Amino acid sequence: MLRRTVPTAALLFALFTAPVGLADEIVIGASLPLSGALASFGAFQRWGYERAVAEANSAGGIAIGGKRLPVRIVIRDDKTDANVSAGNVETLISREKAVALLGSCTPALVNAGALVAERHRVPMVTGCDPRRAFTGVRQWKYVWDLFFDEADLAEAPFKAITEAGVATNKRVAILHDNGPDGQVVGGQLWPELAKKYGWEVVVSASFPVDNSQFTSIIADAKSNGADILLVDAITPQAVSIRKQIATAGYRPKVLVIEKGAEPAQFGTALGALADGVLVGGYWDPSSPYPGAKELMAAYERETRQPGSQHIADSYVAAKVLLAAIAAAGSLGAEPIDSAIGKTDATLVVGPVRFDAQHFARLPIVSVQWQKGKTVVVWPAAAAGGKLLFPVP
Amino acid sequence: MAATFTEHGRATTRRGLLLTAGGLVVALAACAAAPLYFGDYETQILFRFLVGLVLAEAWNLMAGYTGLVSLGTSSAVGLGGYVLIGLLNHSALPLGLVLVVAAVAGAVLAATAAPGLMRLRGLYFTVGTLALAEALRLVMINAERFGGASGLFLDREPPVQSELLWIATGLLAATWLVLLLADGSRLSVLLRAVRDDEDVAAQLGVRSYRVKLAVFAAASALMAAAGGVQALKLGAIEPYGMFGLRWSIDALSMVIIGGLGQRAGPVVGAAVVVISAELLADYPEAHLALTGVLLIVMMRFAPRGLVGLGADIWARRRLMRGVAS
Amino acid sequence: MEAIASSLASGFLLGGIFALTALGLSLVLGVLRLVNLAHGDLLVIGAYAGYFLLTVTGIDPLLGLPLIALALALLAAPLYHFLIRPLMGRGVEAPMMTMFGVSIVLQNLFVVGFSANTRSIETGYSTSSLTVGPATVGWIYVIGFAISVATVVAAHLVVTRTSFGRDLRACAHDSVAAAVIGVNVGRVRMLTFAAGAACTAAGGTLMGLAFSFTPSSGAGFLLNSFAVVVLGGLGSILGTLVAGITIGVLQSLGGVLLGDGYRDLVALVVFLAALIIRPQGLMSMRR
Amino acid sequence: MTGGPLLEVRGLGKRFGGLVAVEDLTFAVSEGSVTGVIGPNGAGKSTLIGLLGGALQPTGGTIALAGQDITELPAPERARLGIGRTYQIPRPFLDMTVDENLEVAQTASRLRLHRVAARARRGEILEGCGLGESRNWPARRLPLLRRKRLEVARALALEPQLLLLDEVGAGLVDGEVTELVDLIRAIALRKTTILIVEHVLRIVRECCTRLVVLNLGRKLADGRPAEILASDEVAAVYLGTAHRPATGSYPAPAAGAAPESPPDNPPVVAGAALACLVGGAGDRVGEGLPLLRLDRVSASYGQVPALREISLSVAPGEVVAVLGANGAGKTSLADVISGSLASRSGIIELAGTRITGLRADQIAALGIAHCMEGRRIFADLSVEQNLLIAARRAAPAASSMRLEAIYALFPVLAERRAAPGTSLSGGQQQMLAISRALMARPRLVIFDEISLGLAPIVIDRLYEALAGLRRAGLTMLIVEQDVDRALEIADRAYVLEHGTVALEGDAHAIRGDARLRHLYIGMAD
Repeated sequence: MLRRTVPTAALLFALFTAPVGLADEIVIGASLPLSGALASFGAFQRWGYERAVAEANSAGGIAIGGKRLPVRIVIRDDKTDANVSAGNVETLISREKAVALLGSCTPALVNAGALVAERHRVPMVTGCDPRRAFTGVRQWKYVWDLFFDEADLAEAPFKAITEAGVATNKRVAILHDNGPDGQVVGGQLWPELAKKYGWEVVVSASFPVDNSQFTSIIADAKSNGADILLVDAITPQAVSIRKQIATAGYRPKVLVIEKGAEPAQFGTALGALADGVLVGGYWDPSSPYPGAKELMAAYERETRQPGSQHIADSYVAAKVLLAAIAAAGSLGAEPIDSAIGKTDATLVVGPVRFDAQHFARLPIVSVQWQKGKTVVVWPAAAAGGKLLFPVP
Repeated sequence: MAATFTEHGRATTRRGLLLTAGGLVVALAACAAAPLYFGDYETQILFRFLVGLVLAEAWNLMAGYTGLVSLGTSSAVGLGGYVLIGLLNHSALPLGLVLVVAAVAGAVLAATAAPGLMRLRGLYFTVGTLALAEALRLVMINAERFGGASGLFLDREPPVQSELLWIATGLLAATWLVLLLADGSRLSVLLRAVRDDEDVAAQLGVRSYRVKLAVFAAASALMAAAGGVQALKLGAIEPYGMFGLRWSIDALSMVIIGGLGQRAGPVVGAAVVVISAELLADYPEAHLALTGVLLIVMMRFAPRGLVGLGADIWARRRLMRGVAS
Repeated sequence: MEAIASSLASGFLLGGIFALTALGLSLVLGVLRLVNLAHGDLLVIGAYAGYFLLTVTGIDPLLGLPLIALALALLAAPLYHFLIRPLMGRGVEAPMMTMFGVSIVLQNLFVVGFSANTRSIETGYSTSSLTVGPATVGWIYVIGFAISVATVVAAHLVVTRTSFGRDLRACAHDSVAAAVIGVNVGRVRMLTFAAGAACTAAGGTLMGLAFSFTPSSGAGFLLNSFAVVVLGGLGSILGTLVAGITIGVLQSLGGVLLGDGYRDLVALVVFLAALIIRPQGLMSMRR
Repeated sequence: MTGGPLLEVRGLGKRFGGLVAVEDLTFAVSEGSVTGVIGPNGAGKSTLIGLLGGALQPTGGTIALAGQDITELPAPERARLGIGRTYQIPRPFLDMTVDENLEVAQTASRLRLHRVAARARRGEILEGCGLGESRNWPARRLPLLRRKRLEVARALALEPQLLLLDEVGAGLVDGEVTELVDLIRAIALRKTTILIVEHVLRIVRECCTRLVVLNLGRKLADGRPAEILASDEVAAVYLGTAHRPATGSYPAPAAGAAPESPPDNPPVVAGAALACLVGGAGDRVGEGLPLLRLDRVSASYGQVPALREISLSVAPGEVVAVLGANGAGKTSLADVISGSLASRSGIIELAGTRITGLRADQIAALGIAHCMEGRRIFADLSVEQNLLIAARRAAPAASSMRLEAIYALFPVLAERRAAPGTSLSGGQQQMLAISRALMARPRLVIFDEISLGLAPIVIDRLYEALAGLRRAGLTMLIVEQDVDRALEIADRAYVLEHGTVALEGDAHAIRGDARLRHLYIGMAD
């Protein structure tokens, strides 16, 4: 038995140990949710990462030790499972010999992979992990994150509504999922902000991320006469919630749906029902930063699908990483890591600079769905239209 | 390993049993020594294989030996993971003891659920375990005390790769010890009697509830310990991953692909599942579909699993040779 | 008060829709002894079918419901013939794992074919509300409830009153004896599987109208359907209806009392309790 | 020989829903005795075994073993106290060897034997039960008779104080019964108290020191076997009067004893009334051409051959009996003809049309009806639905005509037409199974073991019906354990042995053939 097993096992191992990154290319790796609940995010990120790499390669690659090397990105699917995400990052490091990594999406998946990268001392740049969810894990040494700060996101609708000077009864209902960021925004920040802005919280409820029915909370909010409804949920739930608000005959004057209302599919799925919904965003093709319009245009041209802000942070994360490798001029982890830390550039999402906690904060704008399109309505400086009030 | 067992999973002779035990010790030693001759990558794959194998062996202990087909592996895995991280963060207990506590927690979970679940037979039991696992996941998602949907982080650095591998090897050793007991001791006839016909067994004085409970508890303990080892490696856990249906499906598909009730089934199945998942992950566009197709084809053409298929081919070849000579 | 009434009414009506979504699973479980782990994905197919029927041809999904059901039945028949039939009589695990494989393949096909985007079927009635007394419920719930109850009752009548139903019950109880007295067991099983898929697809369209869906929504649908089937008693049709409504109401009660986060949990706990107290299901005495 | 009471049953009752299976039953079994429990089908005998063994929980009354109240004890605990039971239909652990089957009982039992001693003891028991050679066989390979012995051996491995034997004699031929009687006596000699539930009166008469008669769940009589069996009252409810004591298996009914309440008073149904149930009127045309012909047909279950090159024919209107000991291949033959078991080689023809390889339902559609062993009534269908389902492709008028004929043949089915099929008693279920086969208006009916496990009076009733069908011209293939019953009605007979035809010929000739008896007795291992 053993006589047969050992050679077979050896052969199997040899099979998938074969090609390792020789020094004639730069290998970077990424584990992304290409299937499962978050597959739509993964698709955007993949495009962003690959575009940045393609740009680097078409520019002739990156010079390392005086020799220009092409960049190869290896992407593995984590099936929206943190265990797989961690396993993928391990493989990328140990088998592909990836010199640096790009992150997955949502705190659970990003953090699982990031912890592996940190342990193996391989630099990683990621987006898609809000400030508190990222910095709360540990003091990072090799992992860098560029995304929004929950505090900014939470306050944006308050500011937008206040500055627009619209009249509401200042009664607010809060519905949020209990994911890490939902918990922070809906569970902590919104109640605090409501107090600060003098609004009265009449309903505050949380639900599991993959919950599908919200009739009780919505009925509660309706019967409490809340004019303002603040929701934090991912897209499938956001769509369900919007429909259930309508079927309950509830008509809040202000409707904010963070996270879920952002991608174009929200509008596609809901049609006219999306109109009036406010959502915070860290990027919009109309942002006054270099290449914003072109990036979105390129996405829509190549995929024939509506885009999302996730193409921007992933594109920028890859850009930052590639620039750092170039700046380091080396494939060593330490030089790349310190070069990432020195990043100071204005890219397609705005100025990117990492703080001591390895976080680069992206500014937030408030956008509103109007006639099937998103329009920036706050801050005034960036606004492309007026706040639609009340929600039709 | 398979050679010394009859098809019914029982060592035929004491000598056979000793040989088997010897073979298993050699295999364990080989695993423990792996970091010496394998690189990081192979060691990682071996670790995944070991954790998967422990789950598969434990699942096989339930389904193959006592007929308890469970879709609730994830409940024990998740519990073990949470207990391990919680204890490491909030107590000064040494790691070894923490793993034991995690295993005990798994057994306690089984013992708590048993009065209800064990009343169910066949399909009902399967569906009941699935419901239990989902209920536990939902509780953990909502339980802010245990980190809610965000989960828990390990405060300290996890052990290095080679240490993790040794821990997993130790766990596999414990698993095989349990299985040797189930195979070789007088207990084994009781197990098989309960699997064959529970009512008749009861009429012969077999306290089938206790027998099933013992198996359920032992399997859950092993699964919980495996969950603990997995959590130790991750350093960060959250309910969707730790209590995910994937664990249940993995354990089940490993055993089915390898061969249900076949002694070598879990080993072969775990190897095939872990290696194919790893190979296919390089083709993110196709790997899921391929996994599905592989499963369908396996079910269709190798109903007794790969081990059964191999045995059939082997038997046919011997027959052919016999005819020829 | 108003909130509670609305919530319970919605739960009641939704429960009726749950019964339809679970009907196919129940039939297939009862007659083929098959745990259809791809059931949730068949529901998602139904939702996609409704979505594309509306967006591509403009046909209202409710009017197109018979068409969707028929299409799914035609899709399911070869699925049974090539994948399940060869495995009949080999225990529950092999067909169960096969359907799990089918589930994986289907999810992958959804992502490749339709992208991972969240979808929802958008019609006027899917978002308008109806107020009766203190309760406000969505029109779609009312319509869905009516369709579901009608379908479930029709299925019940077919099974109890027609000769096909007789054949079906005979096959479910003893397929060998049924074959010997002249029942074409293979045909009955295929028709049952196809009819189950048809009901499932119709249920899926209703879910798509009432909620949103993605390629991976199947798992959640499956668990919900399981709860209904087990509570109602494996293979019992009217039991499915009673169990669906029970679960719908209990979920709403859970939502009202503990918050919507505990909705599914309440249902699962009740389902576990029911499973343990009455493993045969609520309605097992008579069909 | 007998001591104080080992088992005391007081006021024992068991209801299943509304159905009373056992009611207010009181009796005692003294230590070392062999007590027989007899009674017609549905009297509650098997329920009593279940209640004593702990498989069923009583709804009233108490059970005490050696003075200890065991009413609430679950089955395993009772087994450990020394109550061993067998199952009417053997339930060995199929995937284990015979030896291991016994090991289960030993391992769980209260006596902790050393490995070596335990092994020796198992050998002893197996030898005593005539299973010495098959010790290391997988139980799956055992034919029915040996499985029955394994039931007894396994219960003995518990070293029971009280042994409950449930219909161990059912389906055995004479020689086998003799061996069984010897075995029971040998066990009794070892001071094991025995309770036997039995239909085969020879066993009861030759083994028991005491008899308890049950009827409709109640105790009807209790006393010494000779007295009980001579009692008119017992004879009336139990034995009926119609059947002759042909083999000595049944005692002569007391002269002039008329049944007080005959279960189903058999009306005489004219052959003409049954004509609508008999298909294949045209089959007579080609005289000389067989309706059914098997040419060197072989079949197997997995690797185990069941039939080897069997050739057989049945002419239109003929009644053919298929006889043979247990495990000779009778049921396999029936299954192969109806298509529920695939043949491996050979040709099967129905009226010249080849039906080999057709599906069971296709064969049924061609006119072969198969009344399967074990009745196989559909639990979810009512009596009438059970009947109608078999009348396939028949016009409504035709089906209702057939229903009427069936109801005339078995009036009790008409009374219970709306009841669920499995709520009937065993005898009524068998009537339903026979009727269901007829509803298809078949050209040929295969009756497989319709007398198994039924009271003699019910068997009489069934065979009367068969005689009526014979007069109406129905072609029948009767697979039967009970040689006399079958030969009484058959024109010709085949006797199977080890899956081949050992003997064939005219029923009369077969009956007188010395080889028949030899075959049977020779078969008994």
